[in-house]
Amino acid sequence: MEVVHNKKSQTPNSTTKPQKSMSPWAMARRKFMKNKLAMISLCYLIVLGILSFLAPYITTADISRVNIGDMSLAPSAEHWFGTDTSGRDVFTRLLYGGRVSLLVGISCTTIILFIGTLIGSVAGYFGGMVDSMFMRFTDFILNFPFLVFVIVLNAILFGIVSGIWVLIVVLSILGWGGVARLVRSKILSEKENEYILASISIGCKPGKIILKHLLPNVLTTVIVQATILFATMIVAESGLSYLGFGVPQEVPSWGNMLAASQQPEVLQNMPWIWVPPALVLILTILSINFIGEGVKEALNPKSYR
Amino acid sequence: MLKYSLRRILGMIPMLFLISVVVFFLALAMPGDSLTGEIDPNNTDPEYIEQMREKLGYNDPIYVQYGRWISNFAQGDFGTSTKYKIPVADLIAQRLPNTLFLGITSLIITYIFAFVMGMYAGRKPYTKLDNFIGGFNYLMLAIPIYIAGVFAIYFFSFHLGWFPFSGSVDIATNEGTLDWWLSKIYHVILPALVLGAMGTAAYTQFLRNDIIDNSQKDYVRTARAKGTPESRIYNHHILRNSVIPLITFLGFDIVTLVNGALITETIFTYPGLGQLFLSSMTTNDYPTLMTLALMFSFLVLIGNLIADLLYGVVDPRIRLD
Amino acid sequence: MNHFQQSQGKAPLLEVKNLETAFGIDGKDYNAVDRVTFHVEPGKVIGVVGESGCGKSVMSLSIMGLLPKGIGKVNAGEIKFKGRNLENLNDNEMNKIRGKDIAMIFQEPMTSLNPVFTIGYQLEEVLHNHFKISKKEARQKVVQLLTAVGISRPEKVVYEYPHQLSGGMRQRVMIAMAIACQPQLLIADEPTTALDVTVQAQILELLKDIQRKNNMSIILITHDLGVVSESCDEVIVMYAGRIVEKTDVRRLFKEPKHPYTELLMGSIPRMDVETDQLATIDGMVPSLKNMPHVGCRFANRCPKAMKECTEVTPELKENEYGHEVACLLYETSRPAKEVSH
Amino acid sequence: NSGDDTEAQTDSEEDTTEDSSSDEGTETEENADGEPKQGGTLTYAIDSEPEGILNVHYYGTATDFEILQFMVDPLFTYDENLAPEPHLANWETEDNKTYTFKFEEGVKWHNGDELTVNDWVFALETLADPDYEGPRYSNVQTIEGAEAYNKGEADSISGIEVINDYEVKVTFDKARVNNLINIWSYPMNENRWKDVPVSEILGHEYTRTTPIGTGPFKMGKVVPGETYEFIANEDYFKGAPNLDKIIVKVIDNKAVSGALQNGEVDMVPVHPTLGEEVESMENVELVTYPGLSYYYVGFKLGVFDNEKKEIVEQKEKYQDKKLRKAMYHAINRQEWIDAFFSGYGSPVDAPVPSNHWIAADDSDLQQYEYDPEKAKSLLDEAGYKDTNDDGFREDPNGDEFVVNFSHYSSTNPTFEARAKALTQYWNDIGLQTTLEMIEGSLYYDKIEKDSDDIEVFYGGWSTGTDPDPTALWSSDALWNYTRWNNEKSDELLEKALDVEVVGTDKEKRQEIYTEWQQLANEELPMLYIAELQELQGINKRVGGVEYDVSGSNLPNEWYIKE
Amino acid sequence: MKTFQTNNLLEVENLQMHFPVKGGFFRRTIGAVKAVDGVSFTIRKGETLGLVGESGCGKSTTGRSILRLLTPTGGKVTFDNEDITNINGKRLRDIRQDIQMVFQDPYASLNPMQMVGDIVSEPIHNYYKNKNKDELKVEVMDLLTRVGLPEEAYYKYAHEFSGGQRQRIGIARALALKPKLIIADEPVSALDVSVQSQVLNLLNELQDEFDLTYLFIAHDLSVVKHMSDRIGVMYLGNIVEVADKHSIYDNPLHPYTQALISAVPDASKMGEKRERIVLQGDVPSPENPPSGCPFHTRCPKAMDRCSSIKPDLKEVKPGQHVACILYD
Ligand SMILES: Nc1ncnc2c1ncn2[C@@H]1O[C@H](COP(=O)(O)OP(=O)(O)OP(=O)(O)O)[C@@H](O)[C@H]1O
Ligand SMILES: Nc1ncnc2c1ncn2[C@@H]1O[C@H](COP(=O)(O)OP(=O)(O)OP(=O)(O)O)[C@@H](O)[C@H]1O
Ligand SMILES: [Mg+2]
Ligand SMILES: [Mg+2]
Repeated sequence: MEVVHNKKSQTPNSTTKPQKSMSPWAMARRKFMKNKLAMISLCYLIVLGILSFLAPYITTADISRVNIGDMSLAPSAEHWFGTDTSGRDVFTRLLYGGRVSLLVGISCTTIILFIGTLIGSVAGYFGGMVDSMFMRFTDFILNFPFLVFVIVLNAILFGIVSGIWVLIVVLSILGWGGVARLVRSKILSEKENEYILASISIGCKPGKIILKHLLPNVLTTVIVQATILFATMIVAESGLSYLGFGVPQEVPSWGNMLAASQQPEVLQNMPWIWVPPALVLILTILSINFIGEGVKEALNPKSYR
Repeated sequence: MLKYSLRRILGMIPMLFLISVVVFFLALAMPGDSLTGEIDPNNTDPEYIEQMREKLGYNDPIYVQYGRWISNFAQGDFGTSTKYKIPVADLIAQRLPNTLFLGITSLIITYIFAFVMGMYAGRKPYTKLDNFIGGFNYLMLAIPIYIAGVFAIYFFSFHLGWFPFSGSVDIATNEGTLDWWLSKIYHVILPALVLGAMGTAAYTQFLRNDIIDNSQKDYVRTARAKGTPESRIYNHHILRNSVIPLITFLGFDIVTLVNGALITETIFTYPGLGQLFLSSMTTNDYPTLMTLALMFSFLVLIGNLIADLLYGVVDPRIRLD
Repeated sequence: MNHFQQSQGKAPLLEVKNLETAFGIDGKDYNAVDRVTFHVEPGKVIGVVGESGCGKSVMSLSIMGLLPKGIGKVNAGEIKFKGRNLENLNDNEMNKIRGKDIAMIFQEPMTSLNPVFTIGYQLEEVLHNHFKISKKEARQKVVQLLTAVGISRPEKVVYEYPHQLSGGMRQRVMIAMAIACQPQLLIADEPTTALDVTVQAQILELLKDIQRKNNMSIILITHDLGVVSESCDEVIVMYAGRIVEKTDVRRLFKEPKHPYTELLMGSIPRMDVETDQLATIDGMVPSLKNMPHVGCRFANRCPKAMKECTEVTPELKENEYGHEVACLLYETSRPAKEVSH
Repeated sequence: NSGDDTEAQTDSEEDTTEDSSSDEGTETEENADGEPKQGGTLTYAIDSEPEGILNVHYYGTATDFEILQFMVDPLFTYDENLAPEPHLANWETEDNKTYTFKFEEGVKWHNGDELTVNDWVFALETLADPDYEGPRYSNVQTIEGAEAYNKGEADSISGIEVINDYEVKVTFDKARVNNLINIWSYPMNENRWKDVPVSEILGHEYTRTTPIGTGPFKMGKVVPGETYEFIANEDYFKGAPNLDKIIVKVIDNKAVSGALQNGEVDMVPVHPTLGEEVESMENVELVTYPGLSYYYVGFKLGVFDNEKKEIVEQKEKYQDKKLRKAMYHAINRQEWIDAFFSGYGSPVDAPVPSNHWIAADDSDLQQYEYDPEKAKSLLDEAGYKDTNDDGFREDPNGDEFVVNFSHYSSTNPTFEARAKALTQYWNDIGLQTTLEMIEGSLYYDKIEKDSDDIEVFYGGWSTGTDPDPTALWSSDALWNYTRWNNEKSDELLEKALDVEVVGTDKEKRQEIYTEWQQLANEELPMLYIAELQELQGINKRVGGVEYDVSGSNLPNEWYIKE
Repeated sequence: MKTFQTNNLLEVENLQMHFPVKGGFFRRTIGAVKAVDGVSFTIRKGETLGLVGESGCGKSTTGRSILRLLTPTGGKVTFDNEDITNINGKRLRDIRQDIQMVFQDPYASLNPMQMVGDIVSEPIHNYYKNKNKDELKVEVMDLLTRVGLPEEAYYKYAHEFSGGQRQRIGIARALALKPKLIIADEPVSALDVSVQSQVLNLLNELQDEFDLTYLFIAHDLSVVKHMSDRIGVMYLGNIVEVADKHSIYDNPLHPYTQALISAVPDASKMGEKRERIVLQGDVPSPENPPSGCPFHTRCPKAMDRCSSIKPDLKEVKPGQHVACILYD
């Protein structure tokens, strides 16, 4: 056997280095893992995510191909969830739809969190003029009725930005206001904590204070907000697609699948076409909500403060 | 209070101005104009369309168009709908009552249900019924409004035949009579329920959690130490505190209703502003579109104002000056 | 001030015997108050001292029947008020006693008042709870009460909300509320902790005044030994849910017996004496879940601990002066050692 | 225009076609069912939202006309061959330039006024008025003196000469074969409108809520955008209606079949995709009748200059006729129609619906039957070969060749699939094809402006009762979307309208049009895909309803069976 | 015993900190919270100056203004013979190496997301970027041991410690840069009595060991007296009396100091009839302070003049400065 030399083991204290103690994140994680409902939801989402993003490898069918001979077939061994009115396999489309819906949800959430956190934390930390300017702007954004302007912007950007990115961009442009406000107010109250004063007094620069001290503590709120946003954005995507103002029709998203099944005949006699997307959508939102609750509880500061 | 409201209202003017600019330029940036797609080889000809463009001023410089629009707007002239060919103001006057009726009904439904369920669940948490209410609410929160709407139509209108599936009133009734009102209510219930479902669920859970939170507050202990009966503690001391945030939501509800109306009215063919907005969107009816967009923004501003003012009214700790 | 021995003949107002109050944590019960026995005579002020978390509040809440529902409950012992066992009363009957015969003031004047009701309203409520009384009468009475607790413009204050008052005023309002029905027993749970010294002095004076006027008994909970020394007749020293020492206030300060009491006194800087080094108690009060089951609960922090201390649970024993201590050092079987200071 | 097929152009035809009655039909109906029952209320649904312009002189959408049809009467209607026949008036002409109209006597407006020629003259003058805001000036423009009147140079239209209350002479600027069909045929109650300035007509309550006509039903209550109530006009000149009332209700197209099944509506236009379902309902009869529209796939062959009114540039990509023919042969039109229109339609080979009287006979046209092999060989011939073995053909120069196909989008779920299906046909013969769904108004904007995004596009046209295709096909027409620049075509179209050539002879005109169709069929500036049937779901309790290519019979003949 | 040096480490002259109050129709500044309104004192090297006063009288604000966590609106702060009132940027950061702070709330003054080791090493890291990691770690562990924490504490998070231990972490952090002056803002008021004594003892030991100078802020007179050499008494943004601790305790001159001393409950005086001066009413709001002497509204010895003349801090006895016209 070969002796593996660990260079680090030569450092003075590390020989007696005790097990690292649990960080608040680790504690939250453990608490979260005990939450059955949240864990089940998480598993569901993970499975869904994996299936969706691996869809091209799982199924080989050309998802957009219209099969005139196979229209509206009931579920069978060949087509697990049947086919839709265009003869496309519902199961395959469901997976691809998940890709789009989840992608829209994740992208929007990420962008919104980024913009919102950036603006909110800068405004909250520096206060004064910076704050008033940024917050006027945020108010301005917030004063647009969300759906209304999403629809308008979507129409404008259509063709300028391609595919589902239209919707992602539009939702993000109009969606960050709430996060910015939340982060700002959270920063304002967190700023009052003495550990911020302490970090100034030990010579931390503003950037470091925001990044290392304020943000990690605001992050709990942001994470909870992220789950809410994620659900909201998925609903927004599907709702807009349903109204015909969402992702382009040729892209299979859950919203488009539902919109495409809004024929009475389909609704009444071909449940296999619309039940799966509806159910998966509802379950997804339900899961996200449960995860959100779980995260909220796990991050509840009462547990360690 | 008065001063505060006045300041807030004055503060809204620059905001509205900015929004109007945005609305205007967005409308300008939208593809095509109201005459695009008006192709009718039998009845119109391209010259007529060009004439109309000229007449409607679509060929003027942009700032002239904006100036004309906004000054007319300020004077209450919102322009003429290019689709319905009547003043937008009249059009909105026709639809607004319906939207208001729908919105208010859904609010009433939301608040009544939320209060009844939330108060029960908050007072008796972790009981069977509370769990049931909670589960139901989670489901309601997860069902997108359009799925709920379509489902409601299929189940309650077509399957059970309990409610009408479209329209706002039965033509056979005479306006203003009791029958007419009943018919209006009968038509609004289903869309209002659908529109209010998510709010109901959210508020119920909010009220429940807030009641539980509040019941652990020191002042509740004080009230008990005074010998105050339990029911009075819940219905009076706690409720009064929990209701405050709930009432202030009323302002923000306006925003939710605007968003919700868009979808609900469309699904239920309920002729209101939401439906009008979407149809003006598809037909490039810009005067209507711009007026509605501005109006909705204005509503949001008003909603925020109401929320703030209500806060000041219902919460003695907030002083508005 | 009365001496302990002189009042012995009177029937006690409140008798607490072997009180055990437990909290359920993860499905198991842990005693936050363990076998606590004491009584309160009419017109007496009993001080309860001890570190944070030693069960002072839980004890008082047990007496009031205000333990958080579903989490805390009285597991054993009895609480007799004027010979009536409070444990057997239902909510309704308890409500008749609470606020009328036994009143309580809480530590946090900031949060103990309902923020959305006026001061007048909240004070009137206690009157309406216990007397048939018209609104007008109640209002008059409230104004009187506010005047009595030293609030300068009571007619105005009744229309104000808690947030408009300073901490000291709020605590006065709480006192007014507590004395509104002229209770026989007042439990004051750290009524001055949140207040400034000058205000604390005002409030303590006020309480003493009222106590003398109404011949009321007070259980005064505090962790400030100075307050105890100035205001109480008797003192109960608690540690980790148990009473470790109980005696007349003078005796305690002259001759503290339990090592815990001693250390506690030595750790507080004093105005009159210069000390370079303050006494310290190492370690912490064990948390509920880690309470030792047998032996003295202070043993692991006690500088005088002996081997037996972790094996034998000391009982509260009374000496000839009525000085009760729960410590093996003072068990009659062994000679009391010289206590160094 | 049923269902959600909101092609903007198909909105057009119905104003002149919807309300004709066939006397024969009525009689047979009555004979078969005996005496029609009197009384009852019929609920008629429309599945898209009306604009509420309840004035036949101003309305813009077919939906509004569906409401108007119950209360207005034209001077003449059309028979099942789309030939005009007298209704409120009959006419005489010798030279196709001057017409004398004789009005029915005793026809009453709903407000009791008697209909006279002045009402019609009033309508014509309104349309020609400089302040007129509607789209129908072109329907009077050809009258002599109308232009002068329109420019404000004259107080009256010189070509109109009122002879007496029931007789009027109209002179056109020149003789045309279609002067009659083109002229505005609805009267406007002068008595009622004379004090209303023309600029206020559109917003007037007479237009919005209290319109009147001479038709079988009078307008009752109106809930704008929602419900319209019609009450029987007992004084109707063709006989009092059988029904007491007709309620016109606006419903969402998703509710159509549910409402039919429930019996909540008695009559409603049905989208072809719903046809089968409605057909299977026990309480509903599905009535089909031929429509006047056709769908096509167009090629952008050039660029139009709207100022100069001419095609100024040629686009090369699809100039090769063989390429277009190959793409035509690649499409299985029957299969496609069956799949997306449930078979309620049939392939067409030329840009005229087969029920139109000018339609060329099948035998005169090439049939581009589904034949992928032929398509492939055509492509091979033309040099479109797969030179780099990627599975797709390159153009004759060996460069990559991609067919960019565009289709308009709407909420209708079948659009995407049907467009996609077309692209697949082309993919299958080795032409790589992409699909872009573009929002409706933007789509037509791009097509009209010859945007570079548009190469191959999907569309639909309706033909009117007048068969003249000039507005869509001549090389100086903005709406000639393919920018087909063919001298022969222009010449034929002109000839077909020339009185010198065709006179009043229908046959001659049809001959020219057949020739023109043959040309269009050979040149293929667009691939003609399908013509559709119109579908109407009618509850079986309703009787007396008949449909033909010109629309339904007069609603006064409709009745409720029990 | 402590060595006294004649030179002053810190001189505070007429320090003012006014927070603007916005209001009115256009949100203009319509007033000011005069949190600190002309405070002057000096601290000699190696000594402890105690600062007492009721809640809200401006103690913390004073402390924070010295460290320039707040920018004072007036006055002058001299540290080590350098005027630091208006320095900025790098110089300010450098000065902060020499002045450190221990905070009141042991729960809020430690970042819950950081490991204790990181909390304590952060100040060093900020100033000595290139310091060897292992050396740094050794140094921090030494510090932890010094303040009475086990070495394992390095890897733990604040939530795993009791209040007293956390306060030790806070002290270790303040010590990390080897400052000359430590401002301790009520370091023990959130602690239990038994723990309080541990921290007080620790602070005393450290002072000797590291040659520290303290500005010790507290509202508990007995604690201040225990810790300090001299005591400053604050009332409503003003210092009303500064003197040697014995003078303050045995012979307070300002009526407020007298009342304050007499209000402290004292076990030693048990049973004796004490002449307690019970003040009436509450501290006025600093937004709207009384004219003249800020204390005159509650002063048992107030005279008419008190409401118009604001007395200056004057040396009434050697080393005892009082701001009261009684001693004019
Ligand atoms: N609601 C509760 N749930 C669980 N444990 C509790 C609860 N309330 C109190 N405890 C525990 O009971 C013990 C006694 O608490 P109590 O509040 O009586 O202490 P205290 O002496 O009043 O302290 P303080 O001086 O801080 O008020 C503590 O260990 C505490 O953790
Ligand atoms: N950022 C601020 N803006 C406005 N007012 C402030 C601000 N900080 C402090 N104040 C006010 O200044 C006054 C003095 O506050 P400070 O915190 O210095 O008092 P303190 O003596 O430290 O009180 P405590 O003993 O409660 O800590 C208070 O009235 C406070 O409300
Ligand atoms: Mg307590
Ligand atoms: Mg402070």
